[in-house]
Amino acid sequence: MDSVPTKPRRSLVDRLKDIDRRVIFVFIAVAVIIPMVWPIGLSLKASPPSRALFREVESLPRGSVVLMAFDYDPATEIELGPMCLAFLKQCFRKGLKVVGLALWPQGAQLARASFSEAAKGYNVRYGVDYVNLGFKAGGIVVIDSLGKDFRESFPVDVDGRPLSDLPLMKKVKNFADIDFVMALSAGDPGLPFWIMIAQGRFGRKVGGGCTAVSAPMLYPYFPNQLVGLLGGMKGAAEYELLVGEKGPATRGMDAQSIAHAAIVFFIIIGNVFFFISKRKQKLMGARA
Amino acid sequence: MRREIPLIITFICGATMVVQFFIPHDPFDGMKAYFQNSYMVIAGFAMILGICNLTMLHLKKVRDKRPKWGYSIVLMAGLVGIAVPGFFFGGIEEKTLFDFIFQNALVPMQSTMFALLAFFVASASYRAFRARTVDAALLLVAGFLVMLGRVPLGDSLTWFMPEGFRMSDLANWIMAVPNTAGQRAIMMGAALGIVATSLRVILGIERSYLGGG
Amino acid sequence: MTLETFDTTFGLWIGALLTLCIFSFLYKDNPFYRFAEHLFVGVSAGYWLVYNYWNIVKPNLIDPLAARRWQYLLPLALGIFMLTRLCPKIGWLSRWPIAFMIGSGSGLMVITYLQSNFLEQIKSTLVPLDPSGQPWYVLANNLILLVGVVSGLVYFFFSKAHTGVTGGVARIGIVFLMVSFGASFGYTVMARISLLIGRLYFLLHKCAGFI
Amino acid sequence: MNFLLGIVGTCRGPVRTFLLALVLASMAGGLGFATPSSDLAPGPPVNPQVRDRPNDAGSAIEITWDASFDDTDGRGIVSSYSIFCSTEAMSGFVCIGTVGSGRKSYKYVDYKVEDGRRYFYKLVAQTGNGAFSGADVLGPVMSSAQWFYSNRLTMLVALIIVSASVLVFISRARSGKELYIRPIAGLQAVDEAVGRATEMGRPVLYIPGIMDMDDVQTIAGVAILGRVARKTAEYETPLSVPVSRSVVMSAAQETVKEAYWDMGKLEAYHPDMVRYITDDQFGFAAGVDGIMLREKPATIFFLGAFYAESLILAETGHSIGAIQIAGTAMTSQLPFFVTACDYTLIGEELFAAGAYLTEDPRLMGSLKGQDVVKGLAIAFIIVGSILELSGIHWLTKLLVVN
Repeated sequence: MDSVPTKPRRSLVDRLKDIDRRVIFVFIAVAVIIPMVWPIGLSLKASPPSRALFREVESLPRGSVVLMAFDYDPATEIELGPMCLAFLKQCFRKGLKVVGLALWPQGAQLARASFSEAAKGYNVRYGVDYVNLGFKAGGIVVIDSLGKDFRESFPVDVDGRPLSDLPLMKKVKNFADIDFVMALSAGDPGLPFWIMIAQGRFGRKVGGGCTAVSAPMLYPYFPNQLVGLLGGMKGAAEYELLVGEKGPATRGMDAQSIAHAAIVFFIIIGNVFFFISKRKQKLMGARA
Repeated sequence: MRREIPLIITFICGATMVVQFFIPHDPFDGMKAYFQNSYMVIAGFAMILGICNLTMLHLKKVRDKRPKWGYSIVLMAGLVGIAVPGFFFGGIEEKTLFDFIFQNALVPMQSTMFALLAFFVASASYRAFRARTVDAALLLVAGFLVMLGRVPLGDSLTWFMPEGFRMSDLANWIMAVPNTAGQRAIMMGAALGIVATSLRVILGIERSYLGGG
Repeated sequence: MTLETFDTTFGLWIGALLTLCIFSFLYKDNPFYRFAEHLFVGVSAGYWLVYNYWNIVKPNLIDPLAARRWQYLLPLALGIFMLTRLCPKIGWLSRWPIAFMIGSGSGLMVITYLQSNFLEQIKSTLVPLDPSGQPWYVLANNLILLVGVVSGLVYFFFSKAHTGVTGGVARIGIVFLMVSFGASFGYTVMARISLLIGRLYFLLHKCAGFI
Repeated sequence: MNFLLGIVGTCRGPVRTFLLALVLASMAGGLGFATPSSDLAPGPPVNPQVRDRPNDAGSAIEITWDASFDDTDGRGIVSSYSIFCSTEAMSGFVCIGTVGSGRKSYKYVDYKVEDGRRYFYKLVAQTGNGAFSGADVLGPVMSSAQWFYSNRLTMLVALIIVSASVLVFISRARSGKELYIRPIAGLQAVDEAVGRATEMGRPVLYIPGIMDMDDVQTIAGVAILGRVARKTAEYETPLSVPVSRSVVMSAAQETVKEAYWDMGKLEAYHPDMVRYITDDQFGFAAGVDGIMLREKPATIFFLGAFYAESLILAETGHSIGAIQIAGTAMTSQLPFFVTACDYTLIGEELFAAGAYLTEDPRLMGSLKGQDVVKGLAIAFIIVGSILELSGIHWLTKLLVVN
């Protein structure tokens, strides 16, 4: 559907202007695959919200308890999963205890996978250093109930073990025993509720991670209500950098930047060819 | 009568839904939930019609041996293959055959179809982001700036600007001010269109869904 | 190999194959895509049929009826009327449940859209204009926003020709609309690329063990 | 305290040392001397009130109070508040709930009450050591149901204004008054687009969105389908309508059948023109993409509610060289239609389409009514902004609807 009438023999510029879209597809695929297999490690500087989160967690004393909410699903795992891994590794390295729970149904399974992946290489044990309480429906109501007693919403952990059998949960009754809340959230219910209840009502420090799409809506909470925020794959890559564990987000960020650059490049050459062919047409029109 | 009764039903249901918003008193307080529940159930029953339609179409293809009828068998096999275990063998819990098909066939296909958008976004922007007219140029410039502002590259290109005036800040400004304004105007206009159309439907002025204009 | 790891490996292979089949669509229509497409349509239609039964029809109709809550007879009757389409002679009865759905849907829409997409939007345009305690540039931004909203609304006038003053203001409205389309488009690009990275990570890492 | 620390941060040398000492001293004061021993009884809740909860269906009493003097920063010995209830003023009080401390004001709703019965309440503050404050008896209070949401008056007024202007102009238009309507490119192109398909001998593909019939965008989409079907019937062009909801399938079948009957082409109608694909969003996209590639429609309409599948469909449609006319009120998908389709109906234009295509005076009148409401809204925004800028807020306060 182009405004230029098709001529019997088309010039190179015209052909490039209406380039087969499959050429673009190939460029995009290559731009994503190559950096994923051979990471380039494009320079990245941690933004203030990521650095603030990192410093806050670093300043927690050994043995502090961190509550971690897995409020996302497989669709957003590529953005939030890497954040989760980097954060857990930081916790385990620092000797912090982690209590995981999910307000999204599929979050419990993701938590299970993340815990076992992050625990590799650290001397941590389930029940002592970390627990996974599983999923509970109800969103904000569940968060509110944690202010009173964890057992109200989570009488057992993800595998059905009563909390009294878990040494870590013996010293955690309600929000008063939690030193830091980290909410990874892909939407609703998610971070805004944790800020409202855990920070607003119970005065806990809250940090968070979210998808790139929802980051602008959550930035205004930083730094008053949110200690720190990781936004999308970029935030995850920044955190991997801070923690010193280059992982999937660093690769992903390379791929994303290059694919982005490829699209920008295509837009530019698309316009260049467009203007050249327009000028040529004008010239030809003048001759005729 | 075949046309009048549906019109009366539409009017009563529509009017009730509007009125219940203003009255907290029983029985209006539970009306919304009841109506919504009811039409979910209707949609649930209606699914049988859809499945019948789909099945008949593809059975016909197979029966008439129309070109590429083999794929219709694939479709029917998929349908039966997930529905039978879902209804009769273990339901939809975790670790059932139903769940296995869902996790390993449906979810990958859904996410891949969704991921095709990465390619289509690229081809669409190559084609459409051209400064053909003033309007297209506006689209192009806004899109281009926001795209650059979303990656570290954008800020590195504007290193000479003072902090707070770099590409990412510009992108955030575009998103927060002109973008919000445009979106809001569309939302408000569309809301009026929706309200007026709904009123016409409730009052029976718009009745093309019953057949006839 | 235990049954469970077999399940996982087998499942991963199915997922990987179907992923590749769907991606092949980008080249052109081909038997692999056609196979995946038909399987996709069949499996998803079956999935939603089953899902609908267990999550809607059973808890919202069968269970309450079994508990003798008779007000659920109305949705049951309407649901059965819907099915009369299968016999052409009394098929016209199916217009009743359709009318029910359209009526209650429109009634609900009148309220929700008037409130959240109209009144609330007017409010959020006006409230940030309060000059007390705001730096001048925030106020300036909010005034630009106000101009955008008003001119955008003028663009949607149907009964006035876009000439003269109306035309000029509508023109400004179009500028805002175009900028908003471009910006939303550019803003989504990154998220869409993430989806592709997610799929490739699945193929390269989980299935092929490449990275 | 933060303020003092801020000053300390900006000073240097001996002044800094002095200020730091001052801060430390004040901190010590805050911690050591001013904190009362937790064994003492805390101050009672301030300003406790009970009332029937407004705007509800009854069976609810609301208890509100402000923080006790011992429930503030630095003197936070109150750990919780307990609410007691009885049907007699002097005896029979039972604890019905506890609320954690740490806020400025509190609200508790007792849902276990009967309408028309008298209730009394007591409210106490308590410390972590179990010390209680004193409490007065509150009440009697009775719950009841209301017949109108007092906080929704604005909505009622707005609804009346909108309905009145739409209906007035509909009845005016009916009485034969000529109305002008400005041209919309996408709608002027409908005839041409169907004509093109006829010339090329290829089908017209019509997609009324992926939502169900309770969405007004779908209703509008199906209504426009009626007009398009009349044209395809007239030109005897094949029509194909894939849908993703069964109820939409039924309604669309009725609509198309009626259109063909109206044009006297009932023999050309076939129920398979409208076909159900699947309820699944991306399954539907995959199926429709397949239809596009195999049937190669010359013209594609996307009119209704769309989500992320919009660009998948529109890009595939573009790749087969179809003329595409889209229209939706989904603001998030409009950018994709605008970039990938030949014509896009933006938001309200979708709902105006019926009026254009049918030239039904009632629909045209409704459009005029919508314009009047838009004019009022613009006037309201301008007046409201002037008031806001001069620090007068009563007008915006009116807009709060709960």
